[in-house]
Amino acid sequence: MKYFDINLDLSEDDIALRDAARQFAEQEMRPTAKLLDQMTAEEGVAENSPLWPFLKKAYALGYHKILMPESFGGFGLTPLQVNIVTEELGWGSFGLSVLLAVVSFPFYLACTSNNDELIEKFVKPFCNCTDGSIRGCWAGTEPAHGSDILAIGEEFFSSPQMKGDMRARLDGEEWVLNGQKSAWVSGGTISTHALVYAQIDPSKGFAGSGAFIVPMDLPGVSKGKALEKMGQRDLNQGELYFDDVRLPKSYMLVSPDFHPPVLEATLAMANLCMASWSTGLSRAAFEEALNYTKERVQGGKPLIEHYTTKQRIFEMFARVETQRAIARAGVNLNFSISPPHPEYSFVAKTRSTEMAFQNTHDAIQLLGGNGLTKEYAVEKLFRDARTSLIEDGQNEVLARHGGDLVTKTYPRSQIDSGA
Amino acid sequence: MKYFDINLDLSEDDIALRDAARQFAEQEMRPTAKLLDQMTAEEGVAENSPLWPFLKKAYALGYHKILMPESFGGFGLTPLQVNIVTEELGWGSFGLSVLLAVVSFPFYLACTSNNDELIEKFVKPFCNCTDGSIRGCWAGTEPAHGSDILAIGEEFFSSPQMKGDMRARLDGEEWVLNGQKSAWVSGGTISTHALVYAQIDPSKGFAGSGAFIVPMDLPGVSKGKALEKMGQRDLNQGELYFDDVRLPKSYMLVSPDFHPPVLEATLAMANLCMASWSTGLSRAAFEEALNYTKERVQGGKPLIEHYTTKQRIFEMFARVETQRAIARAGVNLNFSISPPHPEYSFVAKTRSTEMAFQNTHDAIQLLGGNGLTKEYAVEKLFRDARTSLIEDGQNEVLARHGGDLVTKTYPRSQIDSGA
Amino acid sequence: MKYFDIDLNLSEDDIALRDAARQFAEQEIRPTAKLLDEMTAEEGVAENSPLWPLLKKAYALGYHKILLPECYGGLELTPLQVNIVMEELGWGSFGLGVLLAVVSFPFYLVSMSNNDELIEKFVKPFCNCTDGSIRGCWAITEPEHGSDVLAIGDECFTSPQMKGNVKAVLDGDEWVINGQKSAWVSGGTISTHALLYVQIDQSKGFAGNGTCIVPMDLPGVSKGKPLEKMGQRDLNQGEIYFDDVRIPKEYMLVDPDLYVVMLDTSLALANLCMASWATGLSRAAFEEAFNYCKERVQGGKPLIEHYTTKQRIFEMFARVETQRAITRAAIELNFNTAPPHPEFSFVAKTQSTEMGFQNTHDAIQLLGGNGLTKEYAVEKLFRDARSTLIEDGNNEALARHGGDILMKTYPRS
Amino acid sequence: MKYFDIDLNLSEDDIALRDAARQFAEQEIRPTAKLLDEMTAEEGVAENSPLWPLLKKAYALGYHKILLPECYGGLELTPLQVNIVMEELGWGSFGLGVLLAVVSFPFYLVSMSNNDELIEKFVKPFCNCTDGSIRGCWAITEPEHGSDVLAIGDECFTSPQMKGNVKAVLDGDEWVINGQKSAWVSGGTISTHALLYVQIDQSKGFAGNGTCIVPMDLPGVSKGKPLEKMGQRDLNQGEIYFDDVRIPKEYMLVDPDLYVVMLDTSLALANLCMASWATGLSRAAFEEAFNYCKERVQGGKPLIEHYTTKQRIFEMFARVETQRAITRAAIELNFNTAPPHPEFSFVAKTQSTEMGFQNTHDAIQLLGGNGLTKEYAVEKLFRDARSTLIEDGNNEALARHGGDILMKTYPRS
Repeated sequence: MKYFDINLDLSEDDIALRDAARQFAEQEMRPTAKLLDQMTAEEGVAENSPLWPFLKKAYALGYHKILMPESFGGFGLTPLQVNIVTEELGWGSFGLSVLLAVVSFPFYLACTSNNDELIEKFVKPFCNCTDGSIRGCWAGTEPAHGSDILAIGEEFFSSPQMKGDMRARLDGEEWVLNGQKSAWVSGGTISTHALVYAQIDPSKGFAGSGAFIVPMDLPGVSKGKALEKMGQRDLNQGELYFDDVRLPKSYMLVSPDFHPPVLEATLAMANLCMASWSTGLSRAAFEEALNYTKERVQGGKPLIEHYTTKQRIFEMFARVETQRAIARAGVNLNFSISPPHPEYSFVAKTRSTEMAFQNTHDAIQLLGGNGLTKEYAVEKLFRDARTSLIEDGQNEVLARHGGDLVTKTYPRSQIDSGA
Repeated sequence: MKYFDINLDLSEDDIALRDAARQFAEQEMRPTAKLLDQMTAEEGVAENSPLWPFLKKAYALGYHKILMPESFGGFGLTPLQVNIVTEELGWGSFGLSVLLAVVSFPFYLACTSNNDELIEKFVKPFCNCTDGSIRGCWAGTEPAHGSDILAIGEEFFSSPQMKGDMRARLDGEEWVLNGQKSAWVSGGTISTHALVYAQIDPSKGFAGSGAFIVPMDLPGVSKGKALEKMGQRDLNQGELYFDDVRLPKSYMLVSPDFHPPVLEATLAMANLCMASWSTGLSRAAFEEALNYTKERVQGGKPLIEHYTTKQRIFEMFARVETQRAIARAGVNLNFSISPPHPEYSFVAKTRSTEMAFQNTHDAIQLLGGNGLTKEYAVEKLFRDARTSLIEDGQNEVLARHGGDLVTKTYPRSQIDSGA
Repeated sequence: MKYFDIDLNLSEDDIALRDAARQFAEQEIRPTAKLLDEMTAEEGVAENSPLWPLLKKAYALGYHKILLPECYGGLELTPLQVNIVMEELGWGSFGLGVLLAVVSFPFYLVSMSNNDELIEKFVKPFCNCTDGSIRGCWAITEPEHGSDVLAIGDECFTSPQMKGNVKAVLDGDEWVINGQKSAWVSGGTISTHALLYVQIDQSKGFAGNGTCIVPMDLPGVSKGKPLEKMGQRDLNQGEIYFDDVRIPKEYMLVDPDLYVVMLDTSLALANLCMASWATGLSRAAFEEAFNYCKERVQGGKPLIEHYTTKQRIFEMFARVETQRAITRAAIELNFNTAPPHPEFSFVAKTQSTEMGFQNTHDAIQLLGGNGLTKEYAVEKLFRDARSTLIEDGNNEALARHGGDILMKTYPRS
Repeated sequence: MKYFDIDLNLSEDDIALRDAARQFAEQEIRPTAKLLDEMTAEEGVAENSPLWPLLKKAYALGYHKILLPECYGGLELTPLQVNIVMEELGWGSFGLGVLLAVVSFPFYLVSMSNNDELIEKFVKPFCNCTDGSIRGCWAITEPEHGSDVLAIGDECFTSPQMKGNVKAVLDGDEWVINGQKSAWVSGGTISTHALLYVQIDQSKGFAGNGTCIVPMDLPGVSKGKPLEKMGQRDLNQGEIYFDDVRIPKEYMLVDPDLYVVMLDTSLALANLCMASWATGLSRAAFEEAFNYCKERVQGGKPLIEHYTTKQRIFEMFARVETQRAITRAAIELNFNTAPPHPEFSFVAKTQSTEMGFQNTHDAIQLLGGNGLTKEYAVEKLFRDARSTLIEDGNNEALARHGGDILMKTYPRS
């Protein structure tokens, strides 16, 4: 369903991009997501899964390279356009949207390496890929640590007591990787390349980590099973194992010296995508509720004509608009400055996911029993939204980290922003 | 307004006590509380304040000794009766209810001393007092510490770094007290006797404290001004200062060895009073809203006949009933066993005060603009309820302390209870 | 996991009943519920489903007849005991808790009829059943009406414009029944008997309804497919169709004159069961979170040692205790009065289910990503709890109906 | 306290306006508001009240004519600038922020009338006023109707049963006005001119209303006492009575034909001011909590170093940013379109006031007992914020009205 954009200055390009994304979301994402949701996790990545034709179409249209710079073959969207397009994708499916973003993560970080060899070898082929055959994953999370590895502001982050599940050591001209990533690696079991974080200098705890690009066909790499979970079942996730995997020295994209700031910048970027996808998901729930209450008759008149319903429908609408406003404000800021101000991304992510969850909750309540059945879309939206409160940094962890930043920087000086 | 009691087994005594308390609350507490609310704090304790005749009536009826054991001249109520009566008082005024409880605190603790001299000297005269001339106060809080002094479960509680604002040292056969209590001492500036907590052994932090009964006419005692605050303005509070105040050795009611458990028991008892008063306050808000919505016409019919109003009125009713259920369950447990299980008191206090606050919030919303004016009761109820979320242990602090207890004791064995 | 009961006066019988129910819940209900949750709805009622052995064990122990009077072979527990046992069953599985109650609904209503013939024919065999072969269902919800059928206080309830989806017409000594019940009939597709709500006199709207018992093997009865849904997947639900189904006149247990009061009574009773199960479900979520936080290490120490965690664990504990307190208070009232005061049942149901849902929500948050996987119990608890906010009268509808009662009766004498 | 603006494109003008408004808010508005808060309502408008010097300074700086067009002497800020300045004023005091807006309401409406004579007579003198001596008020609310008068989407709004409390009848070239406005008229008892809403054609209910400007020195006008209330005590409010008050025909600025669209427009405009002030109020609460937590030591270290505090501080910060984002988005829309899309203004107002209230609530909780005393600012902020949930359309009524618009227009093209 279309929506009225509160921004009166949208360009024709903006509108064209939005409409194309909406069409893709409606015609390709939604049907695929529904099928995947009802399969087992293994079936969802089997040879005959609808995931593969979907990815092919997505890559052909370039939706895998939204975040990539134009100079290397990426889309080159404005910050506003990133928000607009990702919202539409999130409307189609939150899980598939995440997948279309994480496939680019190793390549996105490789761009920043300024290493021509890596760009030629990895980045350009990815940007030129039109069949979905090159797929990255984001191998951050570890089984023993949960959100610990994102807890940049906390003392223990740089404590030598924090032993990573994944280690890297330099052996001559090669890095040797050993260890394991948890079942929460998005895109993990179907990836051809991984962005792997590994501990290099354990005396610095997680602050002694670095990031690597790892082709998944190297000897010693193996993958676990696809994870079974409640929501975002269309997003492949699963464990990765590394047993004496050897990489050229140049495959280290981020050294320990830069790890905390780059991790923070990555999180700031990813959180804004979460905020935009959540806006889309939330709007989907709103639309389902609006349409249902217009048709469903109760007490002799359509539900929507009851005062309580009007009030509730408005609350849902209000959340969608508020989500979009804060997501855009965050995107416009943090996609324009470097380094970003992460606390604004956390504002957008935590607000938007909470409101989206509330909207799916309300949508079920308005649909009543029907909202609980597999015949209507809202129960999937609810499960997907529940997941987003934990995804990409649990909201409480982000709030604590954000509080730490606010404590240290508030009020930031305007001049910092580079305006 | 009367209410239907969900308990079908109330005795005639229970009912008589309830009806008497309701009459007192309606005819004496409410009018006095309204007057005091609109005076300055100083005026409220001046010679011609309506507080004094009110206290005289309350003492004559025995409402100052609800918590006192029958053997020393107290009321000897059953746990259920304590709940019933305190709820009615809370309905009359939360602030005055607190006052009628704290006046007994030094004497309540003196009962447990098993020291006949103290009982003859302090307890019996208090129980026999019918004119309000003997008034205790609860001198726990300190300016530099806030809820720290209640944080029994936290490590810092027994850390030598915690320096009390109030110290006691033994000098021969006398205790010498020096220091200050904060402006939050309930009944402080009008008290004749104080229950004072003072640090004796600083090497144990607050765990090295003890409790004393202090006649306020001793040399070296002085009082601050009555505190100006937003809610519960009818509850006198203010600072106390102690400058080389000397007490007989026997006036120490609780030694450091027993301080943490006795403090916890006191808190467990006081929290259950809070839960019961909150039930009454919440019911008062519910009644105001119910009566208003029955009379106020909107859109051509009484507010109550709108579906949204019915729904909201029911939510308010539901909270009152739930508050009473959990408050009673807590009272029935912890007024029957010794030592009490404090976490159940914290359950009752935190739930009940949160729901009461929500009810006053909803009451204002239902009354609309009128709810904000001094002509209707709800704005005072709202201010009073807001206070209760912090009073007698901030709810977050109680939750953390309760979580600590749950962590260590859950599930408690049934045999512990003495059943 | 055991819990400390705040009631110091539990009898030995109470404790024995609780411990037995807990054991059954832990050893039988939980494993079965987990299996059923992961099957399709069809598989869950197929011949080789683990549902059947579970029902056999439950019936053998008498858990199908908790609500029935002792004189006809029922358990006839005290109100407190009903609460205690139901809470344990809900701890095991909310969905199976519901199923074990609805199987008795037609027989429960017959037991109140004072008709010896019907009691011999229906109630006693059900009470004596030890193999799960006699199963009732609660056939009230209709495809076009949702919570309308429960909206006793609303104007529409008595409006002649309200056309029921199932109608009964008297033809001599028999009622002839036609129409359809919605997919939300609990126990519907596996039932042998239905407690069926039908419209008799449309001029009174839904106030012109009646309630009858219908053996499901009568000609003209057919059943839909089991419903696929998000939560309580272990609770069979599905449509029932009636095509010129004929029942003897005396099978109409409640006529329009008594219909409204009986509906309120049923709702008051069922809501108290909901509140009890929700307490158990909520306690299960609390226990999962509690145990996880004791084991899981974060930032170098167990989660439970972080202050925020303690605070959250306490909030969850507080909700369980509050749910139990209000549920027991209401059950002591409404299982001892006739007719009951429905608003108190609505208080218990709405408060308890909201708090139960919040506890499952918090449990997931405390478990983090693990809370979302199928390896841990909490994601099922969350889906189950979400259903309770709508089940047996959605909470907003109950609140409106409750508000209507308050407008008319508060304060009751 | 300054804040970082998430908008990277602020112009130098924007920044200069903001800094000037902040300075005025800090040095003039806050101290005056604190004094007024502690006086009785009567004292607050007595001759020696600090209100009068404040108004004089505010008028001298032009803060009374923010909304007025430049061609008549107004400030005519850009939509973004209106938001920026209003937020700073709301930071200073919500109540005085409201007062400085309502004083312009009658003149604002006249400025849209294209009637040169009225503009000369009313608008220009107001814009040129530098001593606070010309003051409008917004006389819409009625004693018997509450939010009925705003309930445009409800059936009752157009029902002939709705009898206005103030009526106007045409008598030759004059309107004759009789009746009473409620105690909620902002600026009422100190006004020199009223923007008055009157019922002209009762057969259309409130849709038969009109809006006129009434000089308050006309025969037959009288005023009630200033209202005593919990919050926003620095905002004068009170009843106005009309007894055969006669105004020239052309003083009726809006007739029934245009009434509904103008009412929606006014509401859309006023709601955006509310949202902006609420952002400022919310930021004030955040700052108070932030500064307190940096200084207050608990358990041996500053509060702010506890994880729970950081989390809470972040939540408060997040609300302020979110309030500002949605408010600006809506103001950019509705100050640039005619007629406006009211539902977007309602979004901004309801979300912003709810979050503002929550922030003051959290601020008290973080300050603990101190948050309840008159020595700290937060208890006033809390009382002020509570009023905003009802002010200018209570939030539930706005939501219902908004839902009605959505039902009819979503998605707008």
